[in-house]
Amino acid sequence: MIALEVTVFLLVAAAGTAVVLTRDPLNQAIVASFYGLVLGIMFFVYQAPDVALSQITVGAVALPLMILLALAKVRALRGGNGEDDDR
Amino acid sequence: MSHLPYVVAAWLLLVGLYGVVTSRNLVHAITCLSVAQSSTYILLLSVGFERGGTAPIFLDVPVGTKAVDPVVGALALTDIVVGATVSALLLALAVQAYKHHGSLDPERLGREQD
Amino acid sequence: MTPTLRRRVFLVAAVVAGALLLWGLTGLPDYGVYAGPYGDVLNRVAVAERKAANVVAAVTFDYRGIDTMGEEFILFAAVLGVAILLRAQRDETEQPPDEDAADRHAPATSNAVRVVGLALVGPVVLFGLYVVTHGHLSPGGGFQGGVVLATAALLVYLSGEYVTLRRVSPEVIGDLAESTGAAGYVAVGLLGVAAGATFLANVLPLGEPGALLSAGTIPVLNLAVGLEVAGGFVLLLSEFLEQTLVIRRPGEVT
Amino acid sequence: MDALPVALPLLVAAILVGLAPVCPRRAADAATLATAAVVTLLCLALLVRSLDEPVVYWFGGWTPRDGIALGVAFAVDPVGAALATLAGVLATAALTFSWRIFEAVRTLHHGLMLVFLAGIVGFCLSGDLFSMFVFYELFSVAAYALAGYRTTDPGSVRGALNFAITNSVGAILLLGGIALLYGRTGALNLAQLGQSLATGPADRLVVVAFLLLMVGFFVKAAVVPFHFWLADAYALAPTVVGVLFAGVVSELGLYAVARVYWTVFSAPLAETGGLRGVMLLGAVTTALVGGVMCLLQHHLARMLAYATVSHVGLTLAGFALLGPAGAGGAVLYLVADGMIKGSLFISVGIIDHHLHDVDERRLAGRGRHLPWLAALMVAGALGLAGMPPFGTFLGKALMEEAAVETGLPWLIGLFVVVAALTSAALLRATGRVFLGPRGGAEAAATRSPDEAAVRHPHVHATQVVPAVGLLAGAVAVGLAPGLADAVQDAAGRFTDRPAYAAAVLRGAGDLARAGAHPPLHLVGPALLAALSALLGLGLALAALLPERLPPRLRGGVARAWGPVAATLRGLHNGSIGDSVTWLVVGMSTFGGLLVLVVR
Repeated sequence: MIALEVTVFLLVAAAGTAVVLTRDPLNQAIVASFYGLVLGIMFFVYQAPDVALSQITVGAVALPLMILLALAKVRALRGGNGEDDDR
Repeated sequence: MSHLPYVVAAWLLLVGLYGVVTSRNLVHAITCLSVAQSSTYILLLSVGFERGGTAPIFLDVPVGTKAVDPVVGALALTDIVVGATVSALLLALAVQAYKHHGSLDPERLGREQD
Repeated sequence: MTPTLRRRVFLVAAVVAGALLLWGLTGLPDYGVYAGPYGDVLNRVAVAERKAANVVAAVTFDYRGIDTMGEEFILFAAVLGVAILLRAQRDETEQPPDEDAADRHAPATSNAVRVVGLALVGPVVLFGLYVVTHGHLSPGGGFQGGVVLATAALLVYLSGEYVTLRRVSPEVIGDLAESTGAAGYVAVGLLGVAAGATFLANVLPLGEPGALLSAGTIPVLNLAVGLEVAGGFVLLLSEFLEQTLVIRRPGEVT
Repeated sequence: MDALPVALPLLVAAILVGLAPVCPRRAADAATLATAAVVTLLCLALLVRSLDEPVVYWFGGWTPRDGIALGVAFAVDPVGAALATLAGVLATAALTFSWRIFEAVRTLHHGLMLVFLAGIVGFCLSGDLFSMFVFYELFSVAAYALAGYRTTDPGSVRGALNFAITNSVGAILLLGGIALLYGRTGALNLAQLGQSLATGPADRLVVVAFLLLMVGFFVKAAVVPFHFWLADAYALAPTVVGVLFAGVVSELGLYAVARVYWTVFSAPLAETGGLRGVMLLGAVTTALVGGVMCLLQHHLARMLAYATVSHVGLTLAGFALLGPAGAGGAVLYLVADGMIKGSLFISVGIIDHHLHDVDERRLAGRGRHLPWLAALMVAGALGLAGMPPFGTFLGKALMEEAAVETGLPWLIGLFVVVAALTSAALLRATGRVFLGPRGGAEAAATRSPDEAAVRHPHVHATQVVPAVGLLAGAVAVGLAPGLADAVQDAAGRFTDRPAYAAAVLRGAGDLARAGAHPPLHLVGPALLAALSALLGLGLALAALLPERLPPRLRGGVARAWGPVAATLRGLHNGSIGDSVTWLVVGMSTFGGLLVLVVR
C-alpha cells in the first residue's frame, strides 16, 4: 500500500473521530465539513470521481449547511421562547 | 496492513455510534450518525477497489483498460444520497423536538409514563 | 440507564462488536484485489452496449436504474417530511409572513458581498448544468449537478437578494421542480413499457460513445434527477432558512 | 408490467405533490385511495400468477448472462406477493378510515403514504439484496416522516426520532453486510449470492455478513433487544399510519430474515444445528417480553404496539424452526395477525376520535353506549389469541405441528402463554372501557369537568367498515378452502434455494410440485387456542376484579409481579441512547452466539 493511501486513510479516521469528539454542534459542523472534504479526497484516491463529487457537494457543503441552519433555527426559537438551553 | 481501509471503516462505525450513544445534543448525535453512515461508503468502495485500475470512465482510455468496479461507485452514490436525506429529516425532527421541550438534550425529552 | 452506565455498557458491547467486525472483515480479499465478476463484466460490455463512456452512469441509470428511482423517491419522501414538519410548525406559531415583514427581517448585506455573490451565480449555474448534462460522459450527473444548482439559489440568498428569492417563492418552485423530476423518472421508465419492452428499458437511440447525445435514456434520466435534486435541496435549505428568517427579530445576529 | 405496483404509486405521489397547490382535497383523497386499491389488486394478481411458478421480471430487460445478473429483478413468489397484498389491503383500509376525519390531512401526507406503500411493495417483490436495501430505506424514510408529523403531540416527535435513529443504525449494519457479501462474491442478486456461497463453508466472513444482515432486519422487526424504539413510534403515530406500522412493517423485517436466510445463507449455514437454538432464543425472549409489556400498558395504542412485538416473537419462532412447515405457518400467521392488528388499531382510532382519549383508565366505563365497538375489540382479541375461525389459528396450528416434528414440543406452551398474555391485555381494556364502572376518583379528577357537555363526534361508516373488513379478511384467510395446502406448497418453494436460483438465473420453472400434504390435525390446536383464550379471559378478569381473588394469592402475585414490571418499565424508557446501546449489545450477543454455534 502506497504512502499516500495510508496517509489519507489515517486522516479520514482521525477526522471522523474529531467530528464525534467535537461536542459543540456549531464547531462540529465545521469539523464535519472538513471530514466530508477528506472523504471526498479519499474517493478520488479510490478512482471514484463520481462518488467524490457527490461526497464533496453533500458532505462538505450541503449537510454542514443544513446543520448550521438547523442550529440557527433553534437559536431563533430560543430567542423567541426566552428559554435557555444547556448545549 | 492489507486490511487498513476495512479497519478504518469499522472504527468509524463504532466511533459514530459511540457519539450517538453519549451525545447530549440531538444535532450532535445526528452528525455522529452521519459519521457512522460514512463507514459504509468506505467499505463499499474498498471492496470494489482494484490496485492499478483507472476510474471506470472510458472516454480517454480504451475499453479493456484495468478499471475499478463501477458497481460499488453506483451503490455508494445511492448511499450518500440516503445518508444526507435521512440527516435532513432528522434535523427537522430535532428542531421540532426543541420546540416542544425547549432543549436539544435527548435525556431531557420528557416522557410520560403510563 | 444513567449516562455513565450506558457509556460503560456500550463500550463493553462495542469492543465485542468491533472484534466480530474485524474478524469478519479479514475474510475479505486483500485490499486492492477485486474478486467479483459483476464490475468486470460491466466494464467490459457497458460502453459497447450502452454507448455511455461513464460506466458508473450506465450502472446507475440503466443496469441498476430501479435503485436510482428508489433513491430519488427517498429524497422525495425526506423533503416532503421536512416540509410537513417545518411548515406545520410555522402554521402553529407564526403569523403568515407578509412581504413587509420579510423585507424588514432580511439580513443587511454589504454591497461587496452582494456583488461577488451575484457574480458567482451565473458561473455556478453554468457549472451545475454542465455537470447534469455530462453525467454519461464524465464524473457527475443529475445528483451532483442538482446540488450545485441548489447552491446557486443559496448564493442569491447570501448576496442579500432573499426578498427576490421569496417573490419567486422557493417553496412553489421547489415543489414543482422536485415532483416534476421525480415523476419524470417514472415516466421514462414507463416509456420502456410503452415501447413494448420492460420498465426502465433504454429504448431511445443510443448514439456513439462520447457524444453529448448518446446513451439513450441515461442523459434524460440525469436531467430528471437534476431537476428533482435541485428542487429538493432548494426546498430543504429554504425550509430551514424560512424558519430562521421569519422568526428572527430585528437586530439579532444569527 | 410487473413494475406497476411500485411505479404507479410513486408516479401518483409525485403528481399529487406537484399539483398540491391547485388540487382539491377530495380529488387528492380519491386519487390516493384509488391508487392504493389498484396496487392491492395488482399485487393480488401477482400472487395468483406466482402460484404456479415464480414471476421474474428483469428491469431494463437485463436477463442474466452465464448465471451473472447484470441488472435488478423482481422475483415474485407467493410469500412476497402475499405480504405486498397485505400492505395494499391495510393501506386501503387505513385511507378509507381517514376519509372523513383526517381533517389536518394535506396532499403532502398522501404523497408520503403512497411512497410508503410503494417502498413496502418493492421490498417484498425484489430479488436483489441492494434493491431490498433501497426499498427498505424508502419505506423507512416515509415512515419516519409519517411517525413524527403529528406535531401537536410532543411524544410523537420523540418517538419518531428514536425510530429514525435506531432504524438508521440498523440500515447501516445492513449495508455493511451487503458490502461484505459483495466483496466476497461480486454479486448482489439473491439467487446469485446463494449460488456463490453454496460452494464454500460458513467461514468468518459469511458469519459476520449474516450477523449484520440479520441485525439490520431484526431492528425493523423489533426483535428483543432491538425493539426499544417501537412503542413510541407506533403508539403515537396517527391511526392511518399506525395501521400499517402495526400491521405490516415489523412483518417485513421478519420476511426479510426468512427470505435472505433461505436464498443466500441456507447452504453454508445448513450444517449448523445451533443456529436454530440461537434464533429460537431471540424468538422466545421477544414473545415473552412483548407479552408482559403488553399486559403492563394502559395506553391502548401502546398495548397494540407491544402486542406486535410479542407476536413478532411468535412468528420468528415459526421461521426459526428453519423448515418449510414452520415457515408456512409463520407466513400465514403473519398475514392474518397483521389484518387483526390493523383492525384493532382502527378500533382504537375510533375510540380516540369519538371519546378523545386512548387511556384505558381514563376511559373506564365511557364506552357503554358503543357495544358494537366492544364486539369488534373482543373479536380482535380472540383473533390475537389464535381462535378459529381466524387465520391466526391455522397459522399457529401449522407452526405447532412443525415444532413437534422438529422435536421442540415445548414451543406449544410458549404459543399458549403469549396468546393468553396479549389477548388478556385487550380483553381487560375492552372490559374496563365498555363494561366497567365509570372511572374512580383518580380518573374523574383527570377528566375535564364539562365532559358531559362535550359532543361526541359522529362515528362514520367509513371508519367502521375497514375495521370489520380487516377482521373478515383474517377470517377468510382462515377458512379459504385449500389454503393450508397452498401455503405449504408456497413455503416449500420459499425454502427451496436451488429451485429459486434456477428460476431467477436460468428462468427454469421446473418446480418439484409438492405432493399431497397430510391433513392437518385441528382438534388439538383448537383446544389449545381455547385454552389461550380462557387463560386470557381469566387474567383479564383477575386484573379487572382483583378484590375477588383470595387475598393471599393477590399478595403473592403483587410481590412476584411488581419487581418484574418495574424492571421492564424502567428498561423501556424511550431513551434514544439506550435504544442504540441495546442494539449494539444485542448485536454482540447474537454475534458471539453465532460464533459459538457455527463450527
